Amino acid sequence: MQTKDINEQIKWAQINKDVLTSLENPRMAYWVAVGICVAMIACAVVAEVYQYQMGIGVAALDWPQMWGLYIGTFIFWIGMSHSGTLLSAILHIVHADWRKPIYRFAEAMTTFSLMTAGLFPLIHLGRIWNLYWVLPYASDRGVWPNFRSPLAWDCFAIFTYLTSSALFLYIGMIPDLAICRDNAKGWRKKLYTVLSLGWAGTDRQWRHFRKTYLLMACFLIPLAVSVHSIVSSDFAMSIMPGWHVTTFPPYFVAGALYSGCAAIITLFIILRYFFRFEEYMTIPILEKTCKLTFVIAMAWSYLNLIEFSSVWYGHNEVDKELLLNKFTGAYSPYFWAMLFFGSVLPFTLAFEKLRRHLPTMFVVSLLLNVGMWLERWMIVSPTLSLSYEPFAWSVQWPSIVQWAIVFGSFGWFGLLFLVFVKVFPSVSMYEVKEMVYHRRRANVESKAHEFGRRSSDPQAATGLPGT
Amino acid sequence: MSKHHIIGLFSDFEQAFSAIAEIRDGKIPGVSVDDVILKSPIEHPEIEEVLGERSSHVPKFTLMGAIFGITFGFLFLASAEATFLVQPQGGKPVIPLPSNIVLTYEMLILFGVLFTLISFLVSARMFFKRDNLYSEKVSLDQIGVRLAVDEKNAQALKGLFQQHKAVEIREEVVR
Amino acid sequence: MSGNEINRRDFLKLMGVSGAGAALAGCDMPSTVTLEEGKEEVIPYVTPEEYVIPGVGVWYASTCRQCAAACGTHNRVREGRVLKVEGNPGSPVNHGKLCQMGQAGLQGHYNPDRLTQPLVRKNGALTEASWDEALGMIKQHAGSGVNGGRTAWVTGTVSGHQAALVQAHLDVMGSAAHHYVHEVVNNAVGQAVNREVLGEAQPRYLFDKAGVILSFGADFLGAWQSPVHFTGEYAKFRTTAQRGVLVQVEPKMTLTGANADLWLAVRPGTEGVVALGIANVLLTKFNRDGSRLSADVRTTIARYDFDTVTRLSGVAGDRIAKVAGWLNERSPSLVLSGLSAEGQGHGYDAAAAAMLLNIILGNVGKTIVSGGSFPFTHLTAKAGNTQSLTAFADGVEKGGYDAVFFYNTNPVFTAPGFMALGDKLSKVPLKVVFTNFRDETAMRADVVLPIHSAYEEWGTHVPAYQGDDGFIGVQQPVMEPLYATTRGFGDVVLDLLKMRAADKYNAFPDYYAYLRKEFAGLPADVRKGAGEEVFWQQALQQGLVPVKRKEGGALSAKAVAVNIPDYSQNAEYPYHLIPSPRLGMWDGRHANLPWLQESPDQISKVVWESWAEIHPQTAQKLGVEEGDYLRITSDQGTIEAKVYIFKGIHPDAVAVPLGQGHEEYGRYAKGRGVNPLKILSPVHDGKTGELAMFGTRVKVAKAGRKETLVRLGGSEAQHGRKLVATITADVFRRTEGGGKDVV
Amino acid sequence: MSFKNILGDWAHYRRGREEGGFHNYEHKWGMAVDLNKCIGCNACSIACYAENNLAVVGPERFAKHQAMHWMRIERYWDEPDLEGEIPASQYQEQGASFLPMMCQNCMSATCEPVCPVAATYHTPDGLNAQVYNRCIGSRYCSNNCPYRLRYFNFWSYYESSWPAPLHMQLNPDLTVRDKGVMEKCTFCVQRIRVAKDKAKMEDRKVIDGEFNTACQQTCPTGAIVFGDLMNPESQVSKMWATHQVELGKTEQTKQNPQMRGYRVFEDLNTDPKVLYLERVREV
Repeated sequence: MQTKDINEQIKWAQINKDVLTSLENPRMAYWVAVGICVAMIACAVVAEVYQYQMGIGVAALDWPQMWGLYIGTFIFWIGMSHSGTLLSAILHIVHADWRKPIYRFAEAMTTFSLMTAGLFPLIHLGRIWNLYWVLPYASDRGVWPNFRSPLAWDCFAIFTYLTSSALFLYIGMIPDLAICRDNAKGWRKKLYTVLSLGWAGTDRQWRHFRKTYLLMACFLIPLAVSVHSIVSSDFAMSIMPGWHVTTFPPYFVAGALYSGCAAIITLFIILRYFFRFEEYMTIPILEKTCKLTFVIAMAWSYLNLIEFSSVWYGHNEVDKELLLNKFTGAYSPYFWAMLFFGSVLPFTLAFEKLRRHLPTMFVVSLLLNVGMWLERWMIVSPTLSLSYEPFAWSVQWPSIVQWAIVFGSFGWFGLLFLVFVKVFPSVSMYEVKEMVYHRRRANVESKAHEFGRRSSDPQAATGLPGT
Repeated sequence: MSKHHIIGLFSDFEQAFSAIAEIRDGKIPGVSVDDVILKSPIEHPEIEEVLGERSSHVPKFTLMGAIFGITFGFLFLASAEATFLVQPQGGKPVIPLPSNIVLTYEMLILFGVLFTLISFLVSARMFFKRDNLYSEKVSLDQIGVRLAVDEKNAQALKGLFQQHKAVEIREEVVR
Repeated sequence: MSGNEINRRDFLKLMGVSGAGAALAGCDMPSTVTLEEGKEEVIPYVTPEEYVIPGVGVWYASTCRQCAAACGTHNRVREGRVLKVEGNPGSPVNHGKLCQMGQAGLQGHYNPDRLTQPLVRKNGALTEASWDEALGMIKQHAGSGVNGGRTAWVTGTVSGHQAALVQAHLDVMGSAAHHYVHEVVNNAVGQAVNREVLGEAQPRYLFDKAGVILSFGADFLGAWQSPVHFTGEYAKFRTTAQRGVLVQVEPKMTLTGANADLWLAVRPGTEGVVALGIANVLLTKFNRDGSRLSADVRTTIARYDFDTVTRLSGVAGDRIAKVAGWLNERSPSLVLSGLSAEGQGHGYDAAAAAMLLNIILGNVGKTIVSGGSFPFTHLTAKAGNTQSLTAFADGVEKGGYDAVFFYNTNPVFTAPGFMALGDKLSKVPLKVVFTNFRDETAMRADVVLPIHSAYEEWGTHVPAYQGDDGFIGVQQPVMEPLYATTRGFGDVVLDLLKMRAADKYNAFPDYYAYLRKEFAGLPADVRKGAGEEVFWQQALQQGLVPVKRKEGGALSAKAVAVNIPDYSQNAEYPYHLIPSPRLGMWDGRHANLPWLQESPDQISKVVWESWAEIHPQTAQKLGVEEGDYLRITSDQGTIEAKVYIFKGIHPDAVAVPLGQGHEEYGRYAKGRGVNPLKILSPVHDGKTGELAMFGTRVKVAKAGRKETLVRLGGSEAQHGRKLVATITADVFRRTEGGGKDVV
Repeated sequence: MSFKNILGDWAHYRRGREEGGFHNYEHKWGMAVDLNKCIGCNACSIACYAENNLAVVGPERFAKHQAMHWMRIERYWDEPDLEGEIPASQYQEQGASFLPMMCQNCMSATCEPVCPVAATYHTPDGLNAQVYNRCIGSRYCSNNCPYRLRYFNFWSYYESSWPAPLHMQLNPDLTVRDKGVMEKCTFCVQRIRVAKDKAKMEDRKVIDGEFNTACQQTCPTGAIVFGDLMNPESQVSKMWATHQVELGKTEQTKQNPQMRGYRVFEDLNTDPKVLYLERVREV
């Protein structure tokens, strides 16, 4: 049974080779996947054009159910994006080096899910063609966005987050791009030459690189937290029962990390399987991710309980009513499903046997995300359907148009990701090298300690794997 | 008077370090350890041991960026709100601090990140053309030690490199 | 003299043309009007009229034609279009207020389905024709040959000079007696009782004097006689120092019932029983003076003790006692009877029973006073009912008519199914319909004459229930006719008259001239000494001519014998069908007005369709829930409607509102819902012979289909929120006693 | 953004901070609805359709709750338990509870701060204005309105709702809203506008009762009263005074708690400007 995160004896050249081959000549399965994604996007595009022509009515949104799946899915994708930040930034700062083989695609996920999330506020607008009015540009009429509105905050936050995480991803990739450059031919050569910004691996570059990467990581963590807090304030800032909840920011952040980690597990398994990354995306690393996910799942469940109990012991009858309705009313199947997927299912992650069984983990991770998606929907819709004004109560289910667009968003995300894994190394080569290097060094030192030898003793330090 | 640019590629870090160590001890006249340019496939802090402390200005820029973000952010929002005469109605202040703090915070991070990036690109000498002595091996698994010496010292340096089991030595003469 | 008038008319003409353009410019629809398309003239004024400022509305007084109540209106005209109708504060009927029907009248005027060309039947099919052709056709049939009572007019409630002209036409056709006035929503039986008991068909009710109003199915806030007027009276009644108490006794909750302090559900047809029960309590428990009642009446009353009443009507004894108590202590009171009580085989007796209470409680003369008599009898409203339609149908059956003229009514739709009026009409060689729309009757006519809408033509109206003072309501064209090819009703009738009595009527070029002459002919005390022109202008400005009513003497109060048959179960048809009229659709005449279609029913909040109201118990028994289709079968036929379940109806009753189920009548009405009138059984009131609208027994069953009932509103309970808070009347009397805030 | 403006508004800003808000209103248009008189007949609602160019959406869309009635009459079946009440029965013995609901034009409206483009804001008239041209249809305002009194144009209605010549009835004083725009009761702002202009031309204040809203005008029982709450002489402020209800409170302190006045959801601190007078029932 594999216990080490990674095999230190692996040759560096091997690392380069393995990863670089993952960029080349895509197999049939890849093109099929691309095809599927494009088809899904097509559905969404058709639906959106139709909605644009006819008006929001085609989405079967109504009075008072004004937001529905669009905003729910928006939160879902925003949440998804937090995983990358967690894995690369937080774990980087705490020197958890097992992140190294897997953080790259996690960061890519961050960027792409943000690019997906950003679409939904646009799609759900009644007059999308006036979208730019939300941007703070100086107009000669002296009209500005309403900076009091959480929606305006959203657009600041998302813009910042998208920029920063994209840069973070890119900066971290430069040395690998240099490797690609040195091994690529044709258009790829040109592309990588430009992208690697003339990286030569000099000590100066490495020095500044280290600082920059660290600083960015430091920025990204509070940013990620603030972004989802702001998204949560779309609801927490309102006065609606079930929305006006103080615990929403942490609740949202927890949920975000949760769905993000689950998504990482999914992609982890997919990549490991298709790109034969067994050497790098090893079971122990998966286990660590699973444990992390489990912890977050528990935190999320806890915050759920907090919310329920604060409603229960609070004095707002309307809130209580709404909560009871979630438990028993029209939405209850989905609500219970959410609780099951979110709080019960993660216990599979607690068992080593299951954790190490990839198919199980694959299914589980998918279901966890289904649960998290339901959570977002259960935050948005019940409050809209049943709030203060009983005469306005109505439960309306989303129309095919809404579903199509939500469905398509997964295609869009998938397509971006597929393109990414074929153009950019989805495993960070230089960091895996570091990992290998440092781990072996550590071993050597411990050995040396045993034999009371100098660590730099040629015999002890048996050169580099390359030779 | 021509300069000889010499790079030695080592497959063993220890060797490379000891070579540098000897340079530092002045085995080669006319060059100091500060002239040494090390090229390596991975980033490793141990290098400080032999190369000696080399500072980075990136954090300063970051700080500047953050401060700029805060000031610009708040002023921008405040002035925008002050000129947006619709907003004060409904018994609300012209410039609402809570929401501005939230937005300023985002601005802080945005500009912090941007400044950091710029300072990195500048101080890490990115966009520079790689010299002819650059070897793909460096991005793979070898470590390069590069020095520019006078003609008379070139041989000594090569000797040093060989003595330390350099895998390959390249030389370029600049007139 | 008329120069001024002509001036006004052609300014209307100018504006009428320009109005369209301005309108479209106004409502930002560039897609539908552009100069390139040249659809409309967008330049507003060729030569601006004095006193007309673009963008500023001009108000013209007129009279509402949406129901027989003849409310006074002020019509806002801007750039030649009438935009908004509001009540005329000077009108004794509505005091400046309007109901939703009055507000929605405009949509009849601007309706996309307006009939614009005369139609004549050529080899079976109605085809567009010119006016000359149409009138020619009438001339050849009804012009000369016809005589001796072979002509008939079937109209809705018609009054004023139109009534006079119609009568004149009948006279010249020698068919004086053949004017049949048909109204589904009528008060015929009640008036018969009034005539018998009080000696006056239409007394005045003084709501504000009453401490209690006990209403047996009289929906005076909704579909009764004069909705807006009685609603205003109700407001007074509720805000007086004593703050009146309203008790409603009926099988299905009407709008009035929904506002009652105590709403009592009775088994359909047993309102009279409850009345007698209350009378019994009053006489025995409270020793009210029954001396004015004949012995046999008192014995009848004595039969109705609590148990009997409860057994028959299903109304609990304590409720009877409570109501009796209120009536006793809050004297004087007012007891009314309405459709659901009177529309029975023994409707007359039920109404009489209600009237007994008025006598016992001594309300006659206090809250029920003489309405006086209107001096100009030829202008008074001819009260409509269904009985007259029956008579007409019989006449047609016997082939008694060569020519029939329909105006302001749609009997083919409103006639009960068993009458088969539509088919019978085929026996009439010439059927002329004056209408604005292709309604059911028009589609069976031989000649259809498109008349002006209510906002385009002249007219005068005298409401049946006049409120505080008598008056002649003036109706004037407030805008240029939308279509050059429609004509005023009066103008056409004058033409008809000229066919027969040219010498007499050639003097009048048009109806306007006729009216001018008639007004000039009004006695000086009405004109208050004003000169002809001045008086006319005053009339136009005020929208009415005040007319002193001749004081009627004190009302008699002779109790009539009441004989209410015991309630009998019907094994085959256990339920009662209640074809409930409602404010809005009324009898169905407003089904083509989208606003009213979309305006939720006050009780069930359903829109755009028919529904069947049943009690939760019934629903349980039938195993249906909201939205399930209910199959309702009488001996005359079957209808199906979605179920609405609420506690405002007696378990033995199933109520289907009137108004829907049109087969013609334009895009908004056609093919929507069902018409309960079509399955009414031929039950008639024993005494008056009026159709017993509520006397039909039906059997109901779950049809199996189910759709969402299109209804406004989610939860129908307040869930503890303070949305509508309620306090007791005692508190109200203490705090505000006497309506400080009366508007 | 001129620097002058910033300095200029700084004074406002300071003042706002000191007085806890921006206060120099010209009017505060408000309403009072007497539920003792309201019979739920819908006349006000239709008057509103006629005055404000409201779209008729048709049964299918009505079923999807997409109707545009700015003035809706709510009808509740639950009966209050008043002391000394006769034992409950299987019937709806106390009738229905009708509640005319129009935009409450809250003084601290929850819809205003959440609009990302400030398409809804508070006018110096104390009105809660909706700027159709500015609206981008994020629908946040509706979601944050506890009364659910904002209606969204889910479709383009003008072809379907006003087939010629019905469009000739449209009131030129205000627009027809296109798809993607939020709309709501405006207290007939076009009438207010006219009245104010007239007053200005005649160099006087607006007289109470010189104009009225469409719903108030037509209400057959006169249950609706509209006017300026800043004018102590106006009928509406008198009613507010009589029933001891004041603006700016989340809980009214009445000398006589039996006075009927109350505001719906006033405990949410929306500070609505519509006063309701409790329904009255004999027991």
